Amino acid sequence: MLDLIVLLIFMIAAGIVAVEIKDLLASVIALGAVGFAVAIGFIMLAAPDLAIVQIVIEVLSVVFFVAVILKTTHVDSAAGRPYKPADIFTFVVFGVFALAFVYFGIRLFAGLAPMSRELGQVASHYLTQGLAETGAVNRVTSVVLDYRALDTLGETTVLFTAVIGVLAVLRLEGRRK
Amino acid sequence: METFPVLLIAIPLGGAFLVPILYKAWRRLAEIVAGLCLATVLALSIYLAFFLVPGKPLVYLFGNWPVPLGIAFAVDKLSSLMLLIVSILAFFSYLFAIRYMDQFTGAGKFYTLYLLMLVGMNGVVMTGDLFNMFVFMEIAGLAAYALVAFGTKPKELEAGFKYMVMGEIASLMILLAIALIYAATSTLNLADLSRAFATMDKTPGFYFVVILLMFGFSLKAGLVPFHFWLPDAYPSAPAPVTAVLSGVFTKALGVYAMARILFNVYGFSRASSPEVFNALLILGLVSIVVGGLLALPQKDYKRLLAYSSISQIGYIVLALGIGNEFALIGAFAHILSHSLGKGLLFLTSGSVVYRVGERDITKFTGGLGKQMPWTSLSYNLGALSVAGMPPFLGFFSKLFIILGAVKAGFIVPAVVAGLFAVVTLGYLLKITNKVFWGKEGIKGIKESPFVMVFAMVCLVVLLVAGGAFFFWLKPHLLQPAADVLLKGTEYADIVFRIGTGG
Amino acid sequence: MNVVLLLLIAVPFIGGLLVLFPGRFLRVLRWIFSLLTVLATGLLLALNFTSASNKGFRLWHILGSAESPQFFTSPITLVIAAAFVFLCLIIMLFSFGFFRKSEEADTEYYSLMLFMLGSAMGLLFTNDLVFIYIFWEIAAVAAWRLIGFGRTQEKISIAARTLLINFFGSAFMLVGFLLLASEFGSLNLGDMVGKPMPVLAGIFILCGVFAKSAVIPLYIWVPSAYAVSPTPVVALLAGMLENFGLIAFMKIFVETFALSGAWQLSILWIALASSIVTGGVALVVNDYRRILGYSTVSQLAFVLAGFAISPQLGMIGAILFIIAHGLGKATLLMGYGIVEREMGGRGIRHKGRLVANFPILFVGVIIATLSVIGLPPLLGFFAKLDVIFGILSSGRILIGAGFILASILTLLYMLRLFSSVFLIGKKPEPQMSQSVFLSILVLVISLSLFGASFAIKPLLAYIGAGG
Amino acid sequence: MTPIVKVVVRLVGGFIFLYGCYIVLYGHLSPGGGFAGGAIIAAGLILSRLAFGTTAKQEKSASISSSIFESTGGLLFLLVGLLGLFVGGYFFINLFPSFGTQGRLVSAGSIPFSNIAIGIKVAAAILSIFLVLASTKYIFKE
Amino acid sequence: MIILVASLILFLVGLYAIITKRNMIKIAVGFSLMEYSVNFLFAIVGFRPGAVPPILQAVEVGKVYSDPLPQALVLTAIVIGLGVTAFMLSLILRIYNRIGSFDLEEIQRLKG
Repeated sequence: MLDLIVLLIFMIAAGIVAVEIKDLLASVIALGAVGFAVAIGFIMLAAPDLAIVQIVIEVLSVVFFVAVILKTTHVDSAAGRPYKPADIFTFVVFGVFALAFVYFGIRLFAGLAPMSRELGQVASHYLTQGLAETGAVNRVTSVVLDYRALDTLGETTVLFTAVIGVLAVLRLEGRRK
Repeated sequence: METFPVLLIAIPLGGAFLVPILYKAWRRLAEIVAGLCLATVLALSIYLAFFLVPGKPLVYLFGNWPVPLGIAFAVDKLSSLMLLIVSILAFFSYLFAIRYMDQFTGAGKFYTLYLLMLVGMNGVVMTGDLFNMFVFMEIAGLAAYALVAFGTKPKELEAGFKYMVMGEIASLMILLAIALIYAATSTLNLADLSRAFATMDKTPGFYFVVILLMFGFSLKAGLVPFHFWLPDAYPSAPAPVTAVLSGVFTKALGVYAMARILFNVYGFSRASSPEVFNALLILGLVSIVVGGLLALPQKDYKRLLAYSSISQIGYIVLALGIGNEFALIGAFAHILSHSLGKGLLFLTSGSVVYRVGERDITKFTGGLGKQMPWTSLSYNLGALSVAGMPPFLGFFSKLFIILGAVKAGFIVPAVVAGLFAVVTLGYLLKITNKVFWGKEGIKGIKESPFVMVFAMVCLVVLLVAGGAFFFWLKPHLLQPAADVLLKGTEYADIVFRIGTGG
Repeated sequence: MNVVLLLLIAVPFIGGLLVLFPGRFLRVLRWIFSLLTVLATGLLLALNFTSASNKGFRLWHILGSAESPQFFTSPITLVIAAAFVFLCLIIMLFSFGFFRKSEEADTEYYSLMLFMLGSAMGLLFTNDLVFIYIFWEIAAVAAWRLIGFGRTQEKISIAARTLLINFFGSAFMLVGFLLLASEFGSLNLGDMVGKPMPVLAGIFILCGVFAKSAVIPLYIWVPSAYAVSPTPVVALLAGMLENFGLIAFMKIFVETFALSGAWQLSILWIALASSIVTGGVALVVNDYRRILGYSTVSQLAFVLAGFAISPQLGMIGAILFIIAHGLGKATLLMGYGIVEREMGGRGIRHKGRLVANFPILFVGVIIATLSVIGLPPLLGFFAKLDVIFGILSSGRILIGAGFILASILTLLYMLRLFSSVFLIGKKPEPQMSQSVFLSILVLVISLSLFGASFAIKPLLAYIGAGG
Repeated sequence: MTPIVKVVVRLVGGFIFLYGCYIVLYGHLSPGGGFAGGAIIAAGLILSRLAFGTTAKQEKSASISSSIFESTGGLLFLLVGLLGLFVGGYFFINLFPSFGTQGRLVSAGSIPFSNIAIGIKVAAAILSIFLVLASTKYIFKE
Repeated sequence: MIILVASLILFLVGLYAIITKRNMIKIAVGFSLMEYSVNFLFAIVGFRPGAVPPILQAVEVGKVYSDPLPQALVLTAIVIGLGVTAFMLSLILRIYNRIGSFDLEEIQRLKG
């Protein structure tokens, strides 16, 4: 448990760095640090599938970020600008929201105790019957590609949508002359 | 009929995968394929909407896994009504888009995204699984963000970015809520969740999740405190996309999902948890008032209509918040009438922009009705319907909403709903006066191409026919849909019974 | 099912839609078509007179018992309907002659006229609150398009304002209707007969009635709408549309609910204030349309008072008043409209001694003027007499006196208008011609006031037999 | 890029590709699957592109082929589902889940095929996103 | 408990970036952080102390397995997150291409 807490503190710290640092490249690298920490966390949480995917995806998304920043600029021109009254208002609202969020979160988790919960009916069915019903040793794969294959179809569709969206947005000319 | 739910997803999805390949070969073929997909979806959903037996939903088990194990689609009368509305508007907007998209490059990508948006909306409306709903929401959402930014002008890109930021915040809130719900219940199937929630204590944590969900769905629906993205996003998108966004997108992703989860999954009813319903009522009222008042001073044709959409969505949420039978019938009638009506109005904006190239109504001198008679006719009749003038469909929806409010004893909301119909008419007449009606028009403008006019006129016919046959529509479409919500968690029992083969 | 009645309501609407198609090609066709529609409506109405014993029919129902018919005829509504059809016929003929150029009145104009007639028929014969509202709003939309027919920006915005004020009133009215529906569990007035009126619902409904029939706080649309509309449209507004509110008032407040004394008194006072204030305004303005507009507001208050007092005498007076005022005021508006078109300008100051140029018109207008003033033996006399007698006989002397004062005001401004246009002043220039056909129409409609007053005995007997 | 990078990439590139294929194919037996494998394949391709650089023409053809691959992958996956519908009666039903030996490559019915389809699709998708985002020379036209 | 609250705080850090930062890249970074935190929270939900991954031939008594379902969902969510990030970056790139800045206020000003 303690290792996870340390990891999370590291993640939060790296996250704050990523948000607050002026250089965008450094910010993205800090984001990468958070992502790799998440991958390590997945291994600790007994989820090797997630860890693999997270590492690869993390690498790729950092590559995307860096590709964009290298083509443009890595200076955050908006940083260091003096705050306006409207910004202060935003901060206050956000602060109140955040406090309420954390408070209700604590109340919720106090009632839930998720780390010690029993496996649900559905999950235990997957564990005990999964191999017989789907033939896949890796239960995560059996869930992803058999029990919940539609989610996977949806997910590849999201990726497809993103690709088409990227292509659509980065067209050279939007309108005919 | 059993496989219809799959086909409603698979056909547009297959079309979306095919269109980019075909487009490289031959542009028209891609268009035709997209049109065929949309027409098939329309035909299937008409069949579903009218021939589905109330109380006997189609439960489609993906991979033949019984209910809580796999993903199930549960298509009841409510889903089928939404499907019908979505596919009607998607089809006619597509007809409109065939010529409208001449102005833009990359039509292949447009049709792909358009079909994907349809896939997303259909999926959200049919699915019986919470996480699956999120996935389809993301499909529809991403497609919508891309379509809003489709013109790639700076303004449009910025609107797309803004919309994306808001939409993704909403999605992440919903995902967080799903995680918390899973932590509490160990299941994701809506029917199963409904059973789990029934035995759960109503602690502050419980309501925290409800609030997260409502926050997410209100953002998607563009209700008032969360409406910032909407007036930028709607004017930026190409007109047929705006018609779909305003007409069905916010309703399928926001209002429908909210109604389904609050009524059928949580099993809330006005009697059992008035606080949730009062929140909806207030959200609706605030949206009606703020949206209506902000629409009045607008000068941009589409922006005015965008604010109007906020106001009209407020009516639907108000009706959900009232929560009795009449109000719910009114809510669904309003979803139907506002989809067709506001979709139509956005299409007329496209028609005007296509010919005149101008959206600022102060730059018009009136008289466009002489040169573009069909567009003008469509606009005027659509505006009357949206404002709730008899004998159009829009009248009956407002009638039932106000009747519901009065029956439940909410006199002030009833009066506000009535008065803001006048405000609605007021701002819509602004466009009539400045753009369409008047002595002399702009030189050298002619009516839009035939398919565009055809799409608009079809929607007008639907509005008029909907008004004339309202009392035939009511028992066949609206009443069963309202019953689904009114019966609350009975949904879960039915889905379980069918979904487990019992 | 009473097919004749269904057709009576449906035919004007169907005709209004159909006239759009031939009208696009040939001007004469649209005339013939719209005229035929009005005549067919008249014929169907005559058939209804003869088959008045037939039961009504119902189309659908949202709430309430399934027995009571949504549409049926009664002697009162049939008589008013006859007056409306006659009025519409004359105005239609008048329009043919009045609009010389085609674009002044295109096909849409005739179509909307027919819609207005259809909604009048529907409103008269329905007993269902939702249908009352539907026909009410169709008429409002038709009036909106008709008022803005000149198509300049000013006219259009006044038309829009008119529509909005009407819609504002009717939005309240809808809430009121639905309050009634939720109170009594029915939307059919037949299910509420004799019950006391819920206060809130009554106030909401009165908002709609006042907006449509131009009673005091909500009459503001009338003068400006009168000022911009084409002449036949103003005649239609005065003769038909503004009576809609009163008809609804009659159906709801008089025939259905038992009004308490407080209701009666407050409505009477509002009517009196409306009548005197606008009568006074009519005395000082100089535009003939404004005079007649304020006059209409003033006169319709008599009807409202007659209905509010509602024993037999006041009620019959009010019904006669609707007919008399509709025909008379339409005549005046058309008559002065001819003068306006021939001479230009609406002011009454720069005209005079037009009697020589418009002899036929002169006769027509003088009959109508006398009827509106309320001189015997014209129909207006009986109407006014019955209303004031009704008020007096109910013991409200003060209000009765107030209405007598309002009648005197009517006398004054009517005579002022009439004399300054037709009698006094300098001689007109000789080249002025007159439109004979139009003037004859005016004469015909005003003579009908005579005719009606001679037939008043059988008329009252007919109404009284049913009512 | 420096020669060192090029040499290393030349040596490693094939292995990365192979590893990606392994992850895809053995997705039902060990951690990983279509996504992870497809993303690894894409990462390998991206790596070689970064190391060696490309011409605009190559990039255009790569983009076209990747978008075709993407659509094909999507269609293949949809086809797996539809095959389930037409052969087994249900969309995405697992055909012959007990065929082959449990724990061996040939097992788990349609799951490996789904994995392959997803692998193609994800690899192509990520590659095309990268191509469009990262390339300066690349000009996208109709 | 602490872990869950800590992931909520990471979520709030991301939200903070989105709401208060005016640089679009920072906003995209904020979204990534929010996604990570939700994914992490989801994975924690599926975990129990001492659990082993759900890759097995048969369930052995006495062993604790982690819940495969949240893992499958997180898998989906990660890929969705990649799509969202990629599309957002393309929008940002295009806006930069058109306006020459990542600054949202700058865009508002230039747009007018």
